[in-house]
Amino acid sequence: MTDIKEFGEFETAWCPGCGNFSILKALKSALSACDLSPWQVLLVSGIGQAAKAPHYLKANVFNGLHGRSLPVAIGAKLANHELTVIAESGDGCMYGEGGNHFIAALRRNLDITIIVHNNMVYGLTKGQASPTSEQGFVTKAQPHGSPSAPFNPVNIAVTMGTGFVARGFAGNREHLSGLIARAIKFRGTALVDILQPCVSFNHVNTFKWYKERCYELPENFQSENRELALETSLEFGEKIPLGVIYENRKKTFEETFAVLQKGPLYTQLHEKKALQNVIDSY
Amino acid sequence: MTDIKEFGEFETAWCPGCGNFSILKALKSALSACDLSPWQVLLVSGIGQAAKAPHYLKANVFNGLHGRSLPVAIGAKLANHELTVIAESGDGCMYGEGGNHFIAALRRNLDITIIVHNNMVYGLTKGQASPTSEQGFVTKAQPHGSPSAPFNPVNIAVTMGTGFVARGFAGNREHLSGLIARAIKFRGTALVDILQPCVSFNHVNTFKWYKERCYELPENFQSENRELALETSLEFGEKIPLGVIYENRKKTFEETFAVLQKGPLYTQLHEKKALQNVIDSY
Amino acid sequence: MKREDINILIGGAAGQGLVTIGQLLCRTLINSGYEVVVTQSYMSRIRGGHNTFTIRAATGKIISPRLGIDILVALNEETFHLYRHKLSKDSVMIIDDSLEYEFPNTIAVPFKSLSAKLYENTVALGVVASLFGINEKSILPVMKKFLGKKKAKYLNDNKTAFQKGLDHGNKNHPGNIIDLAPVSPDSQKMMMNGNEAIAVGALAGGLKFCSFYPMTPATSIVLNIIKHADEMGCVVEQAEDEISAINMAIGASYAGAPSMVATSGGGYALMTEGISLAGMTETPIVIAVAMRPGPATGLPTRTEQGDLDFVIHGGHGEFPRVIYAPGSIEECYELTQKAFHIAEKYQTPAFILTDQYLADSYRGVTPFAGDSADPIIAGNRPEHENTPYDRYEITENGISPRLLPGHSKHLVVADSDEHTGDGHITEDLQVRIQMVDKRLRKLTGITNDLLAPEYYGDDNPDILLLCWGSSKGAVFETVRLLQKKGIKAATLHFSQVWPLKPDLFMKTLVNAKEVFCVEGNATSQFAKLITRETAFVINKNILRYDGLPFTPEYIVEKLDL
Amino acid sequence: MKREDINILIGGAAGQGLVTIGQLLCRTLINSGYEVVVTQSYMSRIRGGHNTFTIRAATGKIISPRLGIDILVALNEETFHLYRHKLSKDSVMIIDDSLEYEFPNTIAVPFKSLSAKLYENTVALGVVASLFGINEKSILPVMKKFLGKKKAKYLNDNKTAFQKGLDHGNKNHPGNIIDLAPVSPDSQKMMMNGNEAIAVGALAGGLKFCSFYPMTPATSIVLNIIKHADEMGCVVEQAEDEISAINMAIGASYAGAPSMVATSGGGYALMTEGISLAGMTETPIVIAVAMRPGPATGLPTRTEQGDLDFVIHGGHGEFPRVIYAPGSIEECYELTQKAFHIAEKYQTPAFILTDQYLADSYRGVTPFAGDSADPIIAGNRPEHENTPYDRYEITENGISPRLLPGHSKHLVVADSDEHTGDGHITEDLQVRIQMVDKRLRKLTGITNDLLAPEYYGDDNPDILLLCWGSSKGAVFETVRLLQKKGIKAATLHFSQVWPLKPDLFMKTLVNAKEVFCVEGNATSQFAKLITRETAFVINKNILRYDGLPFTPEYIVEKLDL
Ligand SMILES: Cc1ncc(C[n+]2csc(CCOP(=O)(O)OP(=O)(O)O)c2C)c(N)n1
Ligand SMILES: Cc1ncc(C[n+]2csc(CCOP(=O)(O)OP(=O)(O)O)c2C)c(N)n1
Ligand code: SF4
Ligand code: SF4
Ligand SMILES: [Mg+2]
Ligand SMILES: [Mg+2]
Repeated sequence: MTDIKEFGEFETAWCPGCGNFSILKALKSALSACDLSPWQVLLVSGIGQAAKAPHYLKANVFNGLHGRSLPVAIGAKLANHELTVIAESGDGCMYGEGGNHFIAALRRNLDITIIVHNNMVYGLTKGQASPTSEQGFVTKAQPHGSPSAPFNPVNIAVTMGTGFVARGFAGNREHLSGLIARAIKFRGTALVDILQPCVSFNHVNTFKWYKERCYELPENFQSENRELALETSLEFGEKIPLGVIYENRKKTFEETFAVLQKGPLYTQLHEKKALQNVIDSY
Repeated sequence: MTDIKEFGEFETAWCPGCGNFSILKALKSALSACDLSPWQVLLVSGIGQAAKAPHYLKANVFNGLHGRSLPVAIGAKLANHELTVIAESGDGCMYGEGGNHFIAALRRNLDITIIVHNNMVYGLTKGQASPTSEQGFVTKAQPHGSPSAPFNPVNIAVTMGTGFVARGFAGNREHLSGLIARAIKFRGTALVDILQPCVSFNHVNTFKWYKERCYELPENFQSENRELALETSLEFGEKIPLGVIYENRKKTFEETFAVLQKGPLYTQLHEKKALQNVIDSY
Repeated sequence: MKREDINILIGGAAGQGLVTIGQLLCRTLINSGYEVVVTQSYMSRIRGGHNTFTIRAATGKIISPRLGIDILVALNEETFHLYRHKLSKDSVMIIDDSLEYEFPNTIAVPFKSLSAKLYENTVALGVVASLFGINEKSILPVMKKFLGKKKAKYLNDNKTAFQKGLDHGNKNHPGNIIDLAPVSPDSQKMMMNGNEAIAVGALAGGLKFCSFYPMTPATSIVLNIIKHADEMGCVVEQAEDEISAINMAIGASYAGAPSMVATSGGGYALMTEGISLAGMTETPIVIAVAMRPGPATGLPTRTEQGDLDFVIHGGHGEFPRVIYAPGSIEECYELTQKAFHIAEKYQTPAFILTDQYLADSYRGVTPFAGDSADPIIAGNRPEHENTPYDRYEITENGISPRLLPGHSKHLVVADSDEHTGDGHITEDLQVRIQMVDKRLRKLTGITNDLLAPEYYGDDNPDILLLCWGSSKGAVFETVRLLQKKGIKAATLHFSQVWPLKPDLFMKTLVNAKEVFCVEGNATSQFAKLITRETAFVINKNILRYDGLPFTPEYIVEKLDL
Repeated sequence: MKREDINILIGGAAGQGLVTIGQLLCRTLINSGYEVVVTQSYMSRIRGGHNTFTIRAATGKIISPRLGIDILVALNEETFHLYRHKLSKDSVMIIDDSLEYEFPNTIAVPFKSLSAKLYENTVALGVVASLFGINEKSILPVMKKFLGKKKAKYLNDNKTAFQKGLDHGNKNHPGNIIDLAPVSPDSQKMMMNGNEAIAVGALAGGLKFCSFYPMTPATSIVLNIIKHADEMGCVVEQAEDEISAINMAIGASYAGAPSMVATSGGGYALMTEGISLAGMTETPIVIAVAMRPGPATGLPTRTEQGDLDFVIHGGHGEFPRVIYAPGSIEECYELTQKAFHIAEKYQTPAFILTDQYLADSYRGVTPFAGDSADPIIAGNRPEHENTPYDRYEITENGISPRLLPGHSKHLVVADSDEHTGDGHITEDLQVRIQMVDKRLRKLTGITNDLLAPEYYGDDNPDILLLCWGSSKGAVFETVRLLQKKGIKAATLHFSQVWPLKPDLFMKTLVNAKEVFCVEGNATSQFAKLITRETAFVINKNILRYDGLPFTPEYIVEKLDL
């Protein structure tokens, strides 16, 4: 276990009372619980309030474009699979603009962790509906309520047979930290969707709203049971389950790439003889 | 029932023996069965072999960009919901480049029909793996086999509670035609994923391969039963079910937009008084 | 001494309500008959940080922000520290009474004791009001308009807070030093910023469909359309990404709804493939691009004119486009309206190129005449067409008859591939040449229809300042400043930046002794564009790329005369 | 009469195997010591339609395709109808014996009786071979190389078919009329097309990661990398779309793998936001753009040079980039390699701008020296950096020390927002200015490192032909044609089209009597770029935009001398 202080303390640009603070804390303690030091970790984010998180702890950071954290994370992981790679962003970033990458990432099963601060709203752009907003959620951009059915990322991830699928709640920080630690340790793509109150723009799905609904799955929840996981992943209403909902260890993408067995790509300068062979094959 | 001859006969740019021919025929007879005339129909496609289909029958046509048939179809439907709008394209176009639009379209539930010629390969670009290619599928671009788990569109669509979800097979043309007709008549977003042999680039999932596995769901299959639908949608291997797997009639997107109750948008020129009111509100 | 031109800077953290009181004050000043120009500067966050809302108010015509602070309203301590040294001896400072200050003209306000935290901003407003002799009577209707939709208690509490501030201000007035000279009240004027004017211009042009993905500083265009969508018969849809937004809009336009998208640089980047599609399928479409400093995410809430080259050249392949760059609120309205007409007439993309500064800059504006605005009618009349109908008939002016699908029995076929007259895919290379030529022939008409740049200032000037888009105001006022110094000066402002027609301005360039180009980027994009189109070289560039708009003072300093 | 330069056009439907026999013939001709230039023209379909594979073979140096058909190989009837009237009296036509013809030099081949349908192409190859005295001995090793990986039966059946064709040809030889003059055999040469050379150049440059989404005519770059990926220690990943491709490559490059993407116009459009990200985060990245005619899907399998402007200006905001436009197979190799070095040195995007014609144009090429190619080493040495390490340290040349994440205890922070030296997000507007300046200062070094355009021809020419990229060969040969006509002619070819350094070529422009710009687009993009950068006006443009490459004959005709 590394000292959590290694990850530092920084001023943030978040609103007081925002759920992001405890997610950040939970992430730091998860990293320390995983015995990781800042230099071993790469945090990749997109753009949004959640996406600023990597600036608020010590680590290698790539804070890229809105919606594009996953491709960057995947490229980096393939280039150097010794890095602990975490893609972290908001619901709009991951499931909206980045929806296609999300689906594709789950299909790939690289050993990366996906952390989504899911506040069911676009925070940074001041409160439009996000893919996870409830149907009928009223905003300035959706005065008649969000017209589309919400996207249930946990359900989709389980359906697609993702390696590791968990739901956390910013209000249950210790529990959340445990989930993140397990996700990081899991070998394969791990999703942690985190319910996060946004005090500025989501006055429906508030801390209280979540608190009343969320319950922690029991320790002995059979997360390898796909049917149970599917059923549990659909539960989102009066009751909202928290915990590791699904685990499915299978070969990772990296494990199938022979080239990667030889170490990070930057260590593998090609031999000139190999190049000459290539040239001579034409 | 309109005369199928109204939809004409055209030369195609497809390979002899391709599954696209019978899909085209099935679509024409479905349109005629729905009593539609060419001018009432708008076919929107992307780019690929499948996406050429709209050029081979008479209809209004918008053959747009690779991956972008759905947004165009949605825009057109919102502008003129009196049109019968069908988005038609290949698996790469719809589920690959267009994956984000596919997911978003299912969430929206407009009254459009999505027809996917699913040959489990990129045809027009000469045989790379597509999102529906089986894991391990060997191509020139994937010499060690496609590394990702395949995307099961029928399963995802049912999971997301899509209005109408069906699977057809190019080899069962009459049956397929019936599915397309039902999809067109269905009020809400309807997906028809069609298994299509590609004689040039898919030598694994051949006509014979499909024929051996596909079976038609019984007439009395309870397509309103979501659990049954979920289970059935997961079946894709030794046995592959064909038919309407799920039906879920709910309010369409158009039905919730008050403005659209007044007819197609081009008929609704604004009143100058309304404009002046807007101006005066500043 | 009565002043004729004052600058009021309200500073504080996001969430302190500085925009609210800025708007209230601004509207009240407009009602009183003053000219105003607002500059908003804010950080990319929802709470905290440091934002400003600056109102320049004057008795005569002003069209630009300027340097200097006459009244500083510090809603928090940071604002006090940031600006206390920027005050002149005649300035007034309004701060919390817990702060230590040496500045004489200070109104120290016991915010905490006067009001709850939520209403401190309104207390401050009351204090400012006291300086102008604005009283409850003039502010009340404004408060009602802006806050009336909220709970009644909120409005009442605000009234009380305002009164407390007013009283405190009146009691602690530091003298008559900042009084604005009186003008005759004119409550007819609208208070409108650039993005609101684009929204209303779009509606006036006949907008029926708008798809978008939120992106600062373009989002407020769409929010303003949404506000009026029901009454104006408009459909607005939030898309899953910008690619979807542009393709939806193209689909809607194809099917007969005059359509628009609004975005900023990064979103525009994602739309470029779609813009090429509109070019190929000859689908009318209006694209508003509100610029902010790049590359990538850059400074997402600040201003810049850095995407000109990209907007001119974005999209693969070659096709005509039209780009307007409004320089005022009125131009935002008029040019957006015009963009719809031009897009429809030439069946090609038309752009409104604006930026964060203009987007957020409130001004007092004479109300537009709603009935002189004709909405476009999409498409041609089907009964005039032969069967089979050729969507892409080769014509002399390059414009083919555009019918709407489902409007008649004619089939309307559009294709992103090269196509024959009937819209169907072709690989006939002779047809290819004809179609390229046809599409590009539209440029002749477009060039005939283009807007001449606006000239202002002395004939045969010693200094000619070229500018485009939002920097118009600052440059026009610079000319006045220079003239006051006895320098023969003029400006040429381009509110259409593409295409260019050298005939319309070559003489002007040649007649000036020295030509400068003033633009908000680091690589002199417009100056180079002028060279590209005319071979006239402009080496003297006045550039700004720190995220803030031009002011006359900034330009004069850089001119280094 | 022995010929020194002949043009062989093989035409047929997609799926008839014309590329296969084209490659076999081409390789055999190269082995025999001839120079070859291949032009491939094909439709956007897998079977049917009409495609051609044209081999120009010569005894001396050639670098361009040319007009005219000396040998027509018609694999189907359509080819016969399309080209029978384009033959000259000395041409030879090889057709099916069921067709009616009047042309004297015809070899009518009873394809159906000689072979199964699958091998008709090889029969045709045998017939062609007979014309050059190519025998089984010279073709067999070539067949093995190209077809050896397929089933043994397939190779054997091909051999038989070849022999049948050869025999038939020998028996029905129309005379000695098309014989190529003999040259000394040289089997050392590679047969390589532009895309293969880009792939090998990338590997030579140190490529370690390539992500892509298939798009003609760029896909074959990636397929060639994949072919060698295992032996070269490369990871290649097909992305879900082009946006993912560019962002993956940026992620990989950030983490230390020299990275590349390859696409065409539409895919490039989708990548422009990512390119801006690379500019902002100063991540080295190589982007190959293989052009085809637009807008939108256009003519997806043909050639054009229509995306120059878009590639120069694509991406929002301002940042340096480098664009190479190779004019030969050798340049494809060398410049791609160089692109990796320049991208790494200046930590910014570098482009290879090619097109379908060059992509598919096989030539005989002297093998590259693998050991003179040094792969780049990504990033700086961590031990030289202080703690805390500043990824974006302000430096005089604009280049900051680039470390790799996880390579040392130094933390590497990259941000798409404007950032301070340590890489973290900032809204400090003074830092903004410093960072813009720092990024743009890299242009000084880039300009010093740039490639001078290549001059060929007479001094002080009457006619100077400017060109860039793939049209090099046609323009160089045009100069020779003009010189033969007694005209003083020269050309200036730009293999780097951005940035430009006028010092390197202004004299040349000024010294020519008349300057023409030859380019494959409709709007004279390069000519206008020259004006933009130099104020030198080029009004005489020789353009082509029908999807086909330039030939010397086309240029001479348009020169209209
Ligand atoms: C291409 C692009 N489109 C749009 C934006 C504007 N944008 C910034 S953040 C954001 C939404 C953020 O929502 P979410 O990801 O849920 O994060 P949150 O702020 O709620 O934490 C948007 C739309 C952008 N930066 N880039
Ligand atoms: C933006 C963009 N990327 C890539 C392409 C190239 N492309 C054309 S068709 C195609 C794949 C087609 O596969 P699919 O949709 O499955 O259709 P099929 O040909 O198999 O019917 C691709 C990648 C393109 N036209 N545009
Ligand atoms: S806007 Fe919402 S999500 Fe963003 S920091 Fe504020 S409370 Fe948190
Ligand atoms: S490539 Fe495949 S999908 Fe395309 S036309 Fe040929 S057989 Fe059909
Ligand atoms: Mg969010
Ligand atoms: Mg396919």
